[in-house]
Amino acid sequence: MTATSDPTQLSELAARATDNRVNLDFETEGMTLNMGPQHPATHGTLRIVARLDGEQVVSAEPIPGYMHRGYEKLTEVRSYPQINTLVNRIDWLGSFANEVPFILAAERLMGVEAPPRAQWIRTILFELSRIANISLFLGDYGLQLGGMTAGFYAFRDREHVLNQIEAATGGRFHPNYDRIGGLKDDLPKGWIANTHNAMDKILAFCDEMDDLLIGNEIFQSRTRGIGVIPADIALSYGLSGANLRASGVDWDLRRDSCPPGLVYDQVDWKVWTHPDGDCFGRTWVRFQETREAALIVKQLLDTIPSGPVMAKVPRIIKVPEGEAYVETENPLGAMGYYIVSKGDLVPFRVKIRSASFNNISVVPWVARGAYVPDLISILGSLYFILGDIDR
Amino acid sequence: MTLLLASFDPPYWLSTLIKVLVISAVVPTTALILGMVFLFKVMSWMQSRLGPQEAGPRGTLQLLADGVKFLQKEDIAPNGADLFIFKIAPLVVLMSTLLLYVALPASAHLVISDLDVGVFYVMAVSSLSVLGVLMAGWASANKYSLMGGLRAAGQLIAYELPMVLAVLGVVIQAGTLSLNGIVFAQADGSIFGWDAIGNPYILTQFVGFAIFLAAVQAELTQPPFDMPVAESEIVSGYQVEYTGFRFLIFFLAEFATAFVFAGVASILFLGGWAVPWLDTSSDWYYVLGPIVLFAKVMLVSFLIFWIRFTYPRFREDQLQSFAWKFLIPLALVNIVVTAVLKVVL
Amino acid sequence: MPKVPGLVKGLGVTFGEMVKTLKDGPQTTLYPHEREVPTPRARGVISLHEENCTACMLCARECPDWCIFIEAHKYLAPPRREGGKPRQKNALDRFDIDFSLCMYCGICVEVCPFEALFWSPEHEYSEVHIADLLHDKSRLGQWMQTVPEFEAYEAGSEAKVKKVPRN
Amino acid sequence: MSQLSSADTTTETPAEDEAPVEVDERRQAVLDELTRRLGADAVVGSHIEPGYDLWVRVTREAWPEAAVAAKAMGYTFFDFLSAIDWLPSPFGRDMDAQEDLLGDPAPAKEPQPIVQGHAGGETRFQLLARLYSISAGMGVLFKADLPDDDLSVGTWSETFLGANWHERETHEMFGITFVGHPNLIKLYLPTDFQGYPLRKDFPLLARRVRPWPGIVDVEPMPGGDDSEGDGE
Repeated sequence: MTATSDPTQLSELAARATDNRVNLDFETEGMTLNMGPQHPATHGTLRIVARLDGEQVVSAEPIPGYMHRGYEKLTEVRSYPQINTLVNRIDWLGSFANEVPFILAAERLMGVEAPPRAQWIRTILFELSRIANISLFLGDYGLQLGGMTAGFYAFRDREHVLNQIEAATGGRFHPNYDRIGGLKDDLPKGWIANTHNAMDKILAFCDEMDDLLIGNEIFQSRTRGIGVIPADIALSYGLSGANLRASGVDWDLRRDSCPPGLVYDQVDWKVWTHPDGDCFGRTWVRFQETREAALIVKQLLDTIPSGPVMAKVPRIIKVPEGEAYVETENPLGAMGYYIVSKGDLVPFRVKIRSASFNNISVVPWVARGAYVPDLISILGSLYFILGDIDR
Repeated sequence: MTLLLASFDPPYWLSTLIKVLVISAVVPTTALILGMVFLFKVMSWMQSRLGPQEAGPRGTLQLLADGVKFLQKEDIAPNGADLFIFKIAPLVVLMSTLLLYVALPASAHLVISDLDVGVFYVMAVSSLSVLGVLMAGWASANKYSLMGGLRAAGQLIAYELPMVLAVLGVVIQAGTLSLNGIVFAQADGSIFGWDAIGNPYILTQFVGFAIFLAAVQAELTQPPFDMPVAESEIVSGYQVEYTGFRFLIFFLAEFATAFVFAGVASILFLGGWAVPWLDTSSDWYYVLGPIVLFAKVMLVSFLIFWIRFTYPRFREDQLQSFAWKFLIPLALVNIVVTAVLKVVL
Repeated sequence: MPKVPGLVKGLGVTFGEMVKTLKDGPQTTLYPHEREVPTPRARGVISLHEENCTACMLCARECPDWCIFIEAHKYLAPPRREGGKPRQKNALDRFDIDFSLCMYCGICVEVCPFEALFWSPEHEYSEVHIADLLHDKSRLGQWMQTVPEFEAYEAGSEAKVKKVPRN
Repeated sequence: MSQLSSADTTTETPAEDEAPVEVDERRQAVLDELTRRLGADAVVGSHIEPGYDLWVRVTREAWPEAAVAAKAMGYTFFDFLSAIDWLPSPFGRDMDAQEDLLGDPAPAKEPQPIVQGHAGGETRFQLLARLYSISAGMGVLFKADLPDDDLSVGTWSETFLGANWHERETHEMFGITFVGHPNLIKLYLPTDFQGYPLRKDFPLLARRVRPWPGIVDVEPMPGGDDSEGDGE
């Protein structure tokens, strides 16, 4: 069984798909619904082939790859600063959060450590991109379940966070601000004050969402007890982030094994978990994390040390030979980079461990027996970004 | 002025012609006004934005622009579609809406035909749209629209029952089926002797009013009951394959039905075109009737659209169990209580 | 006080939002009539200060998208001091940036050793034909006026504020 | 921050850092426990970076048991599974490599020796997987060498369900077949795609088609010599 397009494998799969006798006692005929690459509920181009018995999903198979840009092949011919611009396009909602683990892995290989002020600003921007990412989830999840207004509130209040990221880094979505050994530039005047009231707006947004969505009985009836993922299944599939914490696993990379470049130990904050592991649990954990992130940013803003933003690093970066793997708690889950370097300008191999890839591989397991509307709420609650899956 | 109107007694064919012209003018304009005010303006205000501003003064002619846009779009039918049924499905839905306007009284004499079985007729005709929706869903040879059509069939039938039972309470209290009769009953009635504002049935029949509103929300397939057109799941359900003026007819039918159901609700529960301090027989109602009715309709439809913009949608089975297990028993209890009180008082 | 059911609070939120929008205006800006001023550091378009450019080709080499095209030739410049040898200098013939390929990452601006490239927050230069997005040397020069002064830094930072060469 | 040791020697014993040898007891204990469970001959190489990570290289046959043993030891979180192709790329590794210059025939570079990274290795293809123990707060990186002629290995998808997609991706990118995998078909690439993209000898077509704009240089003086340097 070596040939990739092995005819027996494919024909057996095709036979299974066409075997329409789904429900023998009712003699009903199954329907294969193709929630194609272009569908409002898949955040981008994910295709789900669902075999239905009436409205009940017999089997749902997500098919990624419509947005595969071949990042790991591109990293073989790009230097470190160029990969940095490439990498913040993986999870384009929380884009600064993609650069951080890559830069930390390169810093560990080079044995360089960013000055404290740079680490502070890096952690602040890390949490700002988390808010930008997850606040859109809250609005978008309401949109997918029918509550249109939540979506508009999310976009409205997220705008303040994006403006702050643009004021500091120059790019709203693709900051390209993190450098090996520190940051590209320091903060502009008045940035801290503006970020403070941006955070107040986010906290007000959280209260509004609490009334409009989380507390809404219809929303709860659509999400409680649906798409339950027990802890051991979540661990064995490698689910991470809010999806894992919603199944009751108290694990957060920012607290348990925080890489040296971030300053989460200087802030007192709480890791939120939820026992049920259902769609509501995941939404609830992310909702609390947004509020927690806003409080973290406010604390960090008040305690920024002064000092340089860039350590002594040669202009042309040649990372010494070696391998390193750094994983951080990104908005979507645990994201990590395994960099193999042979001492040149260009890394030899970069394995990108993205959170949504594992988060979506659980769909065939969790979607069995769900209704079509539940499939949408399960997909929405797992909260994946297409660039994260397809890399 | 009143003499002129009273003596104006046109032959039968002329009066039908006038009535047809009035209806074909009233239905699109009311749908446009309702769509414009609520779908564009009120929804945008609720979402901290201003809505369309470019077309017409402050964006008021936007729906007209959309209408023209739809008209000049190509009318596509999917090749696997059952063409004849595919083409007449929107007309069936629009027909049920037009028939509803026939019985809607804007004042004592301004009504197309004052049926004495008005309520019975309205309830019967409003279930016609189910056929149109099912035809659209089935004929467009598209899995998504098939699911949309079947969901619509299940939902619309399930919510016919609570609507009829809710209206039954009003009919028992008014003692008549004719819509104008109910308006007169509300105007002259009194709540335990105190008849300063007559007896709008919303005060005594508030349970019936709540059930009627929920049923209307479901008839119009609006959130929280918008499974048939769940745009994030089955991409606007049975309307998925429709383009051009057929989609415009669906759009028109949806808002015209919203207007007429809000009209029926305001007549049954808010005293219709009558205003408490003006006696129902005065001739002022030739002018005042439609305005009062329009104001009450706007109030009721604000309630309908307000719920539409706020709530997520029920799942299919939750929606059905809400109708069968909650609304219908409640409506039956309401009827029993009304009947007992009617006899006792 | 019994807990107000979520359904009613939801209605309250939307109604309150409607009142707020009517009272003190929407949160959105009506684009063609009102314009939103981007932050001074926004990366809108790259502008070229031609006097500083010595055609060292670093930006063209470092660009990940391969969208900077440079052609230059050498010429003999008059010696600085009289009697000195004529110096060889580079003259820029062509410096094009293809903004249909550019991903606005800013590596070229950062890597330029002679401070010839600057960011300007200008972003309304969309074209009908994609070929017109290839800005040539003169067009990039025109963007220089739209480059804002560098902002002062936040308190506690040790970075020095750079100057934009205006002439 | 311990300075990284030079290229790891392919010795069997765990690599020594420079003095003082910081021995990370917790990871050393995990390594010994793993060696005990899998049998001494199964663990053929290892590398400890004190305070950070533990690399363990097992034989190809011991690969599936390694997963079972690690899961029993508490490494229940499946992080990722992929592979590394250690062949130095014949297509010009860095930015302005000769191979990227179109036109002039690139001088045939003699193939550089294959040097493996941490925990050594003999063959060109090497499997790479990582598990994480939430209770211990530590991760372990497994490696396994795959001989070039028979690129097949046992699957992890029974013990870790998440490995299903990772193995499908590694299969289509490197050509490694996972025996016992329930549904080993392509994940990202179209079914009729030929070749394995992440192998180093797979050319990156975009670079072949388009000339590199950074290749041009300043034209020399017409007729003049180049002796006086290249301008400021």
